[in-house]
Amino acid sequence: MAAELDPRALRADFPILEREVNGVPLVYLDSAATSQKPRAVLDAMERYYTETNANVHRGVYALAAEATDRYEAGRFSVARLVGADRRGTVFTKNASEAINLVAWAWGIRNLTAGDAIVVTEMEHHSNIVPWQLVAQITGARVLFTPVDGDGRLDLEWLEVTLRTEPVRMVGVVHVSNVLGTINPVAEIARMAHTYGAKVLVDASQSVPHMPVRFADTGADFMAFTGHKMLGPTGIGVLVADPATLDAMEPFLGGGEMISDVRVEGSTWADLPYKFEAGTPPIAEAVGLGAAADYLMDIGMDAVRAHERSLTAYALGVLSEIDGITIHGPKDPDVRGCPISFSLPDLHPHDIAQLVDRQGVCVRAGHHCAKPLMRTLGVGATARASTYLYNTEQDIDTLARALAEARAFMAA
Amino acid sequence: MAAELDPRALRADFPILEREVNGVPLVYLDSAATSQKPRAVLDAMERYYTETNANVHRGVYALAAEATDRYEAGRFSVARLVGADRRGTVFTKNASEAINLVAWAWGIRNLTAGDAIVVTEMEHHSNIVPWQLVAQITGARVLFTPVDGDGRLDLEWLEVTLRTEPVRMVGVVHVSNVLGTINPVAEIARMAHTYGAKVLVDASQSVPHMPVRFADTGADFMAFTGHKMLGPTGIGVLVADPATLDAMEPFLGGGEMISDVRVEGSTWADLPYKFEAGTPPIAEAVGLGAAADYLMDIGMDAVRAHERSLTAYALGVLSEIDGITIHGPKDPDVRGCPISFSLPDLHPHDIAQLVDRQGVCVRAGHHCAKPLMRTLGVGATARASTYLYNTEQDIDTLARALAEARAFMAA
Amino acid sequence: MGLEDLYQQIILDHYRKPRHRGELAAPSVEVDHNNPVCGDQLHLEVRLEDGRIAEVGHTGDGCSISQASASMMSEAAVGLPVDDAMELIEHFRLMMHREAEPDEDRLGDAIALEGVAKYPVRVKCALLSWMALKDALQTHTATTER
Amino acid sequence: MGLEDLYQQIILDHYRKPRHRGELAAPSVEVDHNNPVCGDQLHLEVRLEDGRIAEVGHTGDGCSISQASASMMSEAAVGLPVDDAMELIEHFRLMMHREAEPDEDRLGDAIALEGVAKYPVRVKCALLSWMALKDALQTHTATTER
Ligand SMILES: Cc1ncc(COP(=O)(O)O)c(C=O)c1O
Ligand SMILES: Cc1ncc(COP(=O)(O)O)c(C=O)c1O
Repeated sequence: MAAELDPRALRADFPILEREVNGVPLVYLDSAATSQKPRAVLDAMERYYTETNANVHRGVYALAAEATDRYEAGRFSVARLVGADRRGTVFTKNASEAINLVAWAWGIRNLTAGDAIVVTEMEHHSNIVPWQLVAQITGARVLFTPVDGDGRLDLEWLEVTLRTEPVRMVGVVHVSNVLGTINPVAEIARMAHTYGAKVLVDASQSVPHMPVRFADTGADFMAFTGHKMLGPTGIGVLVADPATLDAMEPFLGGGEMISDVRVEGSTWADLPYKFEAGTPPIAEAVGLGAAADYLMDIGMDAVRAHERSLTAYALGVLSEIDGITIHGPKDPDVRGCPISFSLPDLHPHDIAQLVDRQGVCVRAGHHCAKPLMRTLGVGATARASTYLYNTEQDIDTLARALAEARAFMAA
Repeated sequence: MAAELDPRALRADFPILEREVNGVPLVYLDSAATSQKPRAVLDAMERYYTETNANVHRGVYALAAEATDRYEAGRFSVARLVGADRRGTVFTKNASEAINLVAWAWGIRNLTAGDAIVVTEMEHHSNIVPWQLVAQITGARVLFTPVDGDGRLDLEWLEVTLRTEPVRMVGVVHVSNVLGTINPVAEIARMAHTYGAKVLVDASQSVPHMPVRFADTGADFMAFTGHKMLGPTGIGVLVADPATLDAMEPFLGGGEMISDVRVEGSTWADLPYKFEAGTPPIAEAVGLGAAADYLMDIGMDAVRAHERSLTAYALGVLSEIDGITIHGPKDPDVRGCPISFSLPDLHPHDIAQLVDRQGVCVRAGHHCAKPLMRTLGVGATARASTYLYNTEQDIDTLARALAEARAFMAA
Repeated sequence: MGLEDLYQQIILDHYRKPRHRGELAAPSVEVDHNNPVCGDQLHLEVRLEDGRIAEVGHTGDGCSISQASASMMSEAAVGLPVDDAMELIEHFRLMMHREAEPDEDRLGDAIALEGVAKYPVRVKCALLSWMALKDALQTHTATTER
Repeated sequence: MGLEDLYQQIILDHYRKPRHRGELAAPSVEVDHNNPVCGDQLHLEVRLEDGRIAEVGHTGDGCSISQASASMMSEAAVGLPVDDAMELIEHFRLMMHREAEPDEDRLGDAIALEGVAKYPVRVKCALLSWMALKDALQTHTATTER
């Protein structure tokens, strides 16, 4: 049984939360866009730069060996957080690059004209556009699994499509960054595998917030991003079975990823290096490792329990607002913490601008999910999203700020 | 006339240089692999994370606007350092990704079977392997400009090849990371353009060390990397004329780089965002901007003058070592600061290991330039490389450590 | 910087009671513009008569700034010769990028949008209807000249 | 951790005066291995007789560790039945990854390479000749069985 998490105690670890905005304390409710960073993460990077900064791998001198150790320790922590093999844990620059890696390295060589790639209407652009680009080059088609009125995927459509179309890849988001929906990725993976399609799970919004074991997702590939899980910008992760990666040609070429380079052609380094071209995000891996350690210390069960209860509270508070539409599932058991909503009399941009006056940070826009916006029939939504440092008081402040925004615009 | 640079004063800005290794002070002579970072860079990133961390672009609230401002200010500084248009200054994860961007986005769509891509025998793997990968897919061929005994490119070969082969792209390193050779990139660009080929200059070893104006290189594309120019890991730069980039399809797909995403297809954001998919290296751009500012404050003329004189000193001291072979040009006016050398009785690995005992960090290996190693007829070299924080005393320590290493192995 | 700059009473007034909202009976030209970043949508219709803007009608969805701006733009544009309107659009654009001193005589109520320039993400909202008008005028010129 | 661990006298001795260096008159099998990371190159020849390693010869270029290791490996291997040699190779590999207690009786002088395990970048240098021997023995078995 996971220990309970005390957000008030944890807040002390996050220097930025002491900051004021417009003369009032910061109420950060945009962690789905990017999370704040604890001291432990900032310090790990600072120590790296001031104690052992050197280029990794192949350096003989002590400094380089230390740098390599810390870099690989970062990988080890990240792999442990999601139960992955370290050889199958590849560092990229963000989740988007991780998905592009698969789309280009696997897609360019394996897709042919007429093949189908299935994504969903609730995907983030990062799991749509790479496939469109590769489809354009290979002649493959991108199909979109519909989303129903409760913000759930139409699995029947998916089953029919898998049965009747030459589907080679299914890309699906684990937790929607707009609707909060937790998708049944293991079930989807089972379906896809039955029909010989590969599966890529975009875990950008799940890995930071709940226990995720790569094996349990059933996916062939899993992508997530450092900056949303208490880590730095400039680093993302692709997880896959080493055998899957071994069977693939590399994506980016350069230093580090080769075994030998000859005028006639080159051979590749062992995993995971084959997919890490050039100087990797070294300090960032150290920082992300510290973030993974921090999360494991707290326990992902405790993180999820806290956020489930905070989401339940937020759904309760927000649903009492007159005329509000909350998009996505209403049951906190089947959703993560992003909560998107619309008000009839306030455009999302005005919401975000006006609550900012109370120090409240929420996001307004399409959240990089324009196809979903069209399905929802809106141009944009406002979105509040929490993390382990948020409290019920933050939700109350949001509700109060929304009421004031309304009054201001109506005055 | 540039003010002179005082390395002893500058050293105080670099916390790691106070460190000891094996009980002796650190003598860092591996800046060609990665540079150390001044306080100003570390502090800029720390401030970013503790004051304004938020995802950039499109955030309405004040924190997001501040984050965007600092990110774009970083771009502005970097663009100013090399005289580039900010719309043509694209942030990538490293120099390797910048080159891959061109190889994939431009190459996949513009190269056809039989086309030739010319690189040089002294290229870093990062300017070879991406072309080999894209050649493999498109049926193009990669040709290598030979390097002569003095470490200079055979421009006659290049001229003949341009005249007789369907060359579409010439990739050339500005300053060799092994030989130190400063290549006549403007002349090469003129030749290539005469025959309708595009030119990519790998400026990873020049931009950190000497004044480089993008327009003066004559190149269509220029790549360099943050961590070698006092900046953080996790960021690199591609510079090009905006018109050149406008004519290209994007490379990585995802958030930030779109204008609209529809089920039927997508349209792209304005430059430079079209080529920056996903959450960019935000803190890294802030850090790199601070590095560019730091370099501009000192003045790149002063940096070059210091390193030219230090290189002259080092060439003098090292050439007195019995039996040493120094690879590359001997004239400090036509070379940058990486100095590769071989000793008849000490393998490079043993050199690096043994001088480390004196706190001296030099690199041993192929320096990601295996084709060049074959041309030089060696398996590996030892390489000492300096930067603005190095002094003549550091060179003396290296010479002493080499003598002791020799004595140790001979004892 | 206070939000009152951004949300001046006059802006809120145009937002709540948009002028020239609706469709025209006989538009000379119509265009659809949207701001893909925030989802604002605008349908703009213009009737031209003797080289002047005789009527403007706008419909669509958007935030207070984009809606108010469309209303103010319509007020400022009606009655202007096409050339003057094009100049005014450029003047407004420069004001939004803080590259011109605003001229109240020409801008009318739209001068109140000056404060938006301090909020870069909102500048596109304010510009939407003005860029749509520019497009409409250019489209019309191009079609009639052909 | 002192460098003396890495550069023990016995290692330097094998480096300076490598045993079994050279080519064989009548090798049963020969292989070329190199360490692409550092450029070490090794040509290894083995003569087998009655299922035993009768003779070993090595030539090539490399750092002190890889050269000394080839010399020590040759000493340890000569005279061993193929199966025992394969076991010894695995034992050496485990020692280099700190997964086995070294057995001096079997390793001979090669036990001095234990200290290399502390220098991960150098482990490949030490392993080069042993992996070459493994490859040679396997190649020979595969060819003769066919
Ligand atoms: C000449 C040259 N080009 C390219 C690179 C690659 O830079 P990065 O590893 O940051 O991609 C390097 C450094 O390793 C280099 O020295
Ligand atoms: C669901 C989802 N997928 C992918 C991404 C892309 O992550 P990044 O921008 O770090 O590449 C995000 C965040 O923006 C996201 O929410």
